[in-house]
Amino acid sequence: MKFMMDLFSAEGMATLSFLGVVGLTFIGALIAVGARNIFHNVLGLALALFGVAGLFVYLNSPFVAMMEILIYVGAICIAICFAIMLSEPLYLPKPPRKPIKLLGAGLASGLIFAMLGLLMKKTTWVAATERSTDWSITTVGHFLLTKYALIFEVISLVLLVAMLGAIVTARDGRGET
Amino acid sequence: MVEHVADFPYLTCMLLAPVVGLTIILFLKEEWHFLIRVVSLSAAAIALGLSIYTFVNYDTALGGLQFVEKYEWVKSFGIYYYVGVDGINAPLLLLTGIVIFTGVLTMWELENRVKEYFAFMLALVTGVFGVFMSMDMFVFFLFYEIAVVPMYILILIWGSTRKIYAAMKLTLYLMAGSGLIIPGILLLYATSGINTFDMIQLHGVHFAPWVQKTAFVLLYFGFGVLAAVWPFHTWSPVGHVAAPTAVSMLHAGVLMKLGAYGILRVAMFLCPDGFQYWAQLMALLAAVGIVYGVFVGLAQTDLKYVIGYSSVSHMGIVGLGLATGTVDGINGSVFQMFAHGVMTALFFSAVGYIYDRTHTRMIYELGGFSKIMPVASGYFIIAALCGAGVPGFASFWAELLVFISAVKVFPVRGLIALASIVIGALFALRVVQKTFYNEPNPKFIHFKDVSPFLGLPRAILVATMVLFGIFPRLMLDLIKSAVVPFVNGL
Amino acid sequence: MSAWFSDLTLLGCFLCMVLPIASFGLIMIFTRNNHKLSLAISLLCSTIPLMIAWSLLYRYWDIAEPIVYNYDWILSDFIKIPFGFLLDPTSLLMLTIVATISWLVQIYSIGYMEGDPGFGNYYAFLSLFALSMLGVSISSGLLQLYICWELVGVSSYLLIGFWYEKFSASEAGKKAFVVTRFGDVGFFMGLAILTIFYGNLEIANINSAAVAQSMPPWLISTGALLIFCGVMGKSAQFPLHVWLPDAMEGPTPVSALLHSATMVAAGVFLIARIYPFFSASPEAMAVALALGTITLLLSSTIGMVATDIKQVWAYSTVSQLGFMIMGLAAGSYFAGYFHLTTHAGFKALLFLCSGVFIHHFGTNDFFVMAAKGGRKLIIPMVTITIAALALSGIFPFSGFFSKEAILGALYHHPNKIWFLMGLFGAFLTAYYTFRVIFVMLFPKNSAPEEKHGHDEPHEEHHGVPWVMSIPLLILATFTIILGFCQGYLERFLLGHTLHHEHNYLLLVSAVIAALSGIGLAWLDWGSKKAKCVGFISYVPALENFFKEKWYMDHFWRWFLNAFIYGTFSRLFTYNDRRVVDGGVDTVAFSTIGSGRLLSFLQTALLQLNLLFMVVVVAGVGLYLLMGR
Amino acid sequence: MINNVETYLYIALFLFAIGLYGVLARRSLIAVLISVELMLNAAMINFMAFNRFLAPHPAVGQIYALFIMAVAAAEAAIGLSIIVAIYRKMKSINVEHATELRG
Repeated sequence: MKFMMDLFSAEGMATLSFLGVVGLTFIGALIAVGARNIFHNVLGLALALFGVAGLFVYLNSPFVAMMEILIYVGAICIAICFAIMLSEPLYLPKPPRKPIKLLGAGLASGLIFAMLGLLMKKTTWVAATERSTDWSITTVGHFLLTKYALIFEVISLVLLVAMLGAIVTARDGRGET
Repeated sequence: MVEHVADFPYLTCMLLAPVVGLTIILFLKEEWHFLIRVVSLSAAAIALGLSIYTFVNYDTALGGLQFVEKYEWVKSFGIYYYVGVDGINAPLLLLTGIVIFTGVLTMWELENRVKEYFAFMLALVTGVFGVFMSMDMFVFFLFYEIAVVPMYILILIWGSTRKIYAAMKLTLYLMAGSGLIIPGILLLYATSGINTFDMIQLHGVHFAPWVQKTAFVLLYFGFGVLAAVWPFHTWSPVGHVAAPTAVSMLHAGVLMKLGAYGILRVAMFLCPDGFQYWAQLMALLAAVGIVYGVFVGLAQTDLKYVIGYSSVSHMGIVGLGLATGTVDGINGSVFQMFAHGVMTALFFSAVGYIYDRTHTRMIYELGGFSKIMPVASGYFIIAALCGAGVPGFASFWAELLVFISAVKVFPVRGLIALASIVIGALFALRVVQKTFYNEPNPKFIHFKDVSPFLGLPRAILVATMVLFGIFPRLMLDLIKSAVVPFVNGL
Repeated sequence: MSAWFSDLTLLGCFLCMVLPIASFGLIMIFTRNNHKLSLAISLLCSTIPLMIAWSLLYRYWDIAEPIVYNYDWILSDFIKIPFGFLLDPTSLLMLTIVATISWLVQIYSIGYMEGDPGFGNYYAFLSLFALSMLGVSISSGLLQLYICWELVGVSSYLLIGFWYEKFSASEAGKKAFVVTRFGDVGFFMGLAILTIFYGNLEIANINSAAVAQSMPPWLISTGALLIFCGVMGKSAQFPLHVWLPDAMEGPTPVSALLHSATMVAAGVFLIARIYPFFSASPEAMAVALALGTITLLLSSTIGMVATDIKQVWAYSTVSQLGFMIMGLAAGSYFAGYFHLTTHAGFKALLFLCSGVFIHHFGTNDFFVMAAKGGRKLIIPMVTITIAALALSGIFPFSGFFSKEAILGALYHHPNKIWFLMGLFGAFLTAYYTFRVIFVMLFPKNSAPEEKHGHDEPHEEHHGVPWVMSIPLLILATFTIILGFCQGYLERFLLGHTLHHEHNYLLLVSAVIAALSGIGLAWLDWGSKKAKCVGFISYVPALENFFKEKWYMDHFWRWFLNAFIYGTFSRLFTYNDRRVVDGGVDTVAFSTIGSGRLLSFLQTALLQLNLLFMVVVVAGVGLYLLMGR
Repeated sequence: MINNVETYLYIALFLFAIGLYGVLARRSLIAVLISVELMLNAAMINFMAFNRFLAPHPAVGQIYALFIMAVAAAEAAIGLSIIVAIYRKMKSINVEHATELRG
């Protein structure tokens, strides 16, 4: 009962909405993996990503959360949609699922889950003794241009190369068809 | 060892000449054949000029290493860019210069992928120059690998007769050789305790006997693969046959010397005790190689195979000279490296001309070529006479020195190897007779003789052979100035 | 360097070496196709050495001490090869012989080789030969001599195979080179052993060491025997004589110069050169004597049945070389060397005369020549007869004196069998020589109508050109007068005149042997009633044996095929292909094969592979975590 | 619960496991790519969680997350173009049909 009461306190609301966000993530993830229609998968992914963005808000990083929505939902999911449109038509009959494969996959991911969970449980998480409390986006930006400038540059380089690579790969064989 | 620092970076220039040529060629258009040839010829000419300069200006009275340049490269591992010339590598640098220059001239008529061809040739020769001049074991090995790789591509693209098999075989053999060399080098590096790859400094370290024995045998077989030591020789005739003319010239003329030079410069220089331990084996393998090469060559029908096996035999002479560990023997060996390089280059150059015209190298299909192209076949006959060990050519002196010292140190093996030079004569003259004498094959009667310009590379090679054949001291005094302290250090 | 030019003797020796090689180089590189210019260069470069040789001979006629010049050619560690000249009577005489005959042959060849497309090459090769042979004569050290000796082999190879389109010519050149090389390897081994155990290979030094007995006897014997191998090769001694008859495939002037007068005499000269050393080894002397005798008899018997005129002279050369070796080995340096000198004259003459006939009639068969009227060529016919008389050892020609000297030496040998053999050899020599002469002089079945039948082109052939006949006359003069110079030569070569006891038994037996040979030849071939079959054909088996050249060619061919090609070469090639290469290929292919064997794991089902990976990682991780 | 690092880690772990299942089980290459994105997000959550609760300076993890995002975008671009290329070549984007490398 105590629990029910707490739900309606400010803290409780926070917890409740946190649970909602987590639920959104899990449901989205399950749809992204489980649905047979590829388009539903993308929508599920978008849902899960929204959830993850919410989690980031809880982790004191609204900027990253926004980026998450912007990049993942806004860019990657759309790109996947285009890829779906450029590849196999959706109306084709899908081959039946193979239960043994699903079972194997489930077993493997379960094992990994167990292992990592165990690892997590056995680890004692120790916070750094001196922690800065400066979460601001200003600091992130400052760091990106000073201490982590190299990373920043590398990101841009990686993106450039990826873009070129994507163009080259996808362009291949255009002339023939 | 005394060092004399260069006042001008001659050796670096020699090393960079092909690199610069190569870079320029990369920026030229594929169709500009003539320009590409001219650029590579000038790169080769600069390298040749510098090698002649160092050869002539080396002061035998001073001795030691001259024209030295030494810069730190990787300090934590003790790797230096350390180049210098002494009496052992001066002739070999000269040889490389001559062979690359004549090689470019020989391939003047190439029409197929000219740009890539000359680029790879220059890359190859960079590696060779680097190996011959560097006094740092690591850099030595680095250049050694640089020399091996372009070979694969050159044979694969411009080759003939089972070229894929040959290129693969050659590369695998040489890689296997490298696989033995690396542990040898690292063993010496690790046990020296002075954290340096500088061979001159390492020479001062007295390695434990087991280290010397192990390292020597690793290095001997590793380099021996490239020097075509019996029984690791089978890649070489196959490779020679498959390779295009100038590559065969470089390959047999220079690349095989890398192996022998490695044995001398790294293995024997750093592991004198190991050498004493394995000398008997070295002499045995060398003697077997000498005899074996001529006998197998006797049964061949492809001109290039014949030359390939004669190379096996002649490299056996180099090995035998090294195995004696005497001043005379090593003098002879180094001289033989030079002489054999020039001689095989001449051989392949002459065969290449004929093959380019007739598209066959089968002895029984040729015949009477002295009538059809007297000059071109004259060059081959001269090479064959060199191969048979006729006086008046540089190879004669080398063989004389090696055989006399071999008979002294290893009487039985020396005498057997010596006896095989009869077969060597039979073998060379048999080819000459079947290919160049008798009635000409009517199929080939309309071919033109070699023009003076295309004959130029062969003329240079012949002139080199004769010059050092008549005045051996030009070369021998130089070699001796390095070999005497070398043997004292053994 | 100034010493080279201030000392005329040295300059002369130097020019003897430089001019011919310069001529060789110039002709080969520049003037090969210009016949006139090539000829001029070559003649210039052989005339000057000729003059030098004669003037040196004149200047040093009373030489007491040998003159030695030495310069360093190679200075390795314990191998030191000097380049130098040694002038003493032995070398001066040889120098003169070589220079003279090679000059005469060059003159003669102007006529003989006229119009040959390889005229320039021919003179270049002759120059190369002159260089190497002059080098052999005046070398100061054995290694230098060996080098020139090898060059002699090369030029001989090039000249024998001069008409390389002919299979037999190229084959003969190869055979000559390889067979002499076979001997030379022995020579080289001898030099190697001497270098190792003695060191200094200067000729004067070795000779004095042997005389002073400062060299161990085993070393002398080994060295001398191995050096004798080289002599066997070059001077065509049994069993390495097989190359010489084949070498007649070369142009006839070449046969005259190389394969009779000078090059083949190089072996004999070598023994004479190191005679004090050589004679210090009784074993070597015995072997040389035996082989010389075998060679003499073998080649004489073969000469009796040959029908090719050059073959007859070739075998006669072999037999005379055997004779010289016998003379030297019997202990008389002078006899052997004197015979070399006279033989050079009359044998060159024989060949050059035969060359005229061959040139004129276009055949080598002297029966055919006789039938076509060979005796009508007066000068060659007269000179060939003079030479034949000399070869048979008839007074007053030079051969008489030198044979006499050798027989005298053999006579003084304790074992008289050698003397008898020598006499028998002299008899055979006279027989086969005059077989040729009588057949040519008294043709039996000349058929003029046949002659007109198919030899029309030869009829309009010029007579004997003067460039060809002058050398014949000069050589004939030598042949006649040289015998009377014996005393001078003795004083020149030995420093004193030998005491001649007039041994009438010796004289008479020698003359009888020669005359009976000629007489038998007359009965068989010369007289009107002669049946024109050799007496030997009464024993068909023996005749066949001789005709097949004692089966020596067969033996060597069998040896080459069965051992060199058949056994070693085939075995090694098989080994290379199958065992060495096959082994490597097996390794390579088994690597590929094992890869193929395991490739079933490569299912290309990515997810399955990933599944395994994940399971294994997870399993290992779990195991590790559980353990803690 | 909200302010506990382990909560976030478990969430991330679950997301990761789901993603892995998808990679292993799905046949469509696009679906596999989607699953990979899930796994990447799981990793990102981890970084953010460590950043929030443990790391000495809270900017580092955010930068990491941004970096992962960029890499993911690059990966998606390349992956999708490869998928399109594969589809052109094989007329299918089924993983099980891509067996050209079978031994």
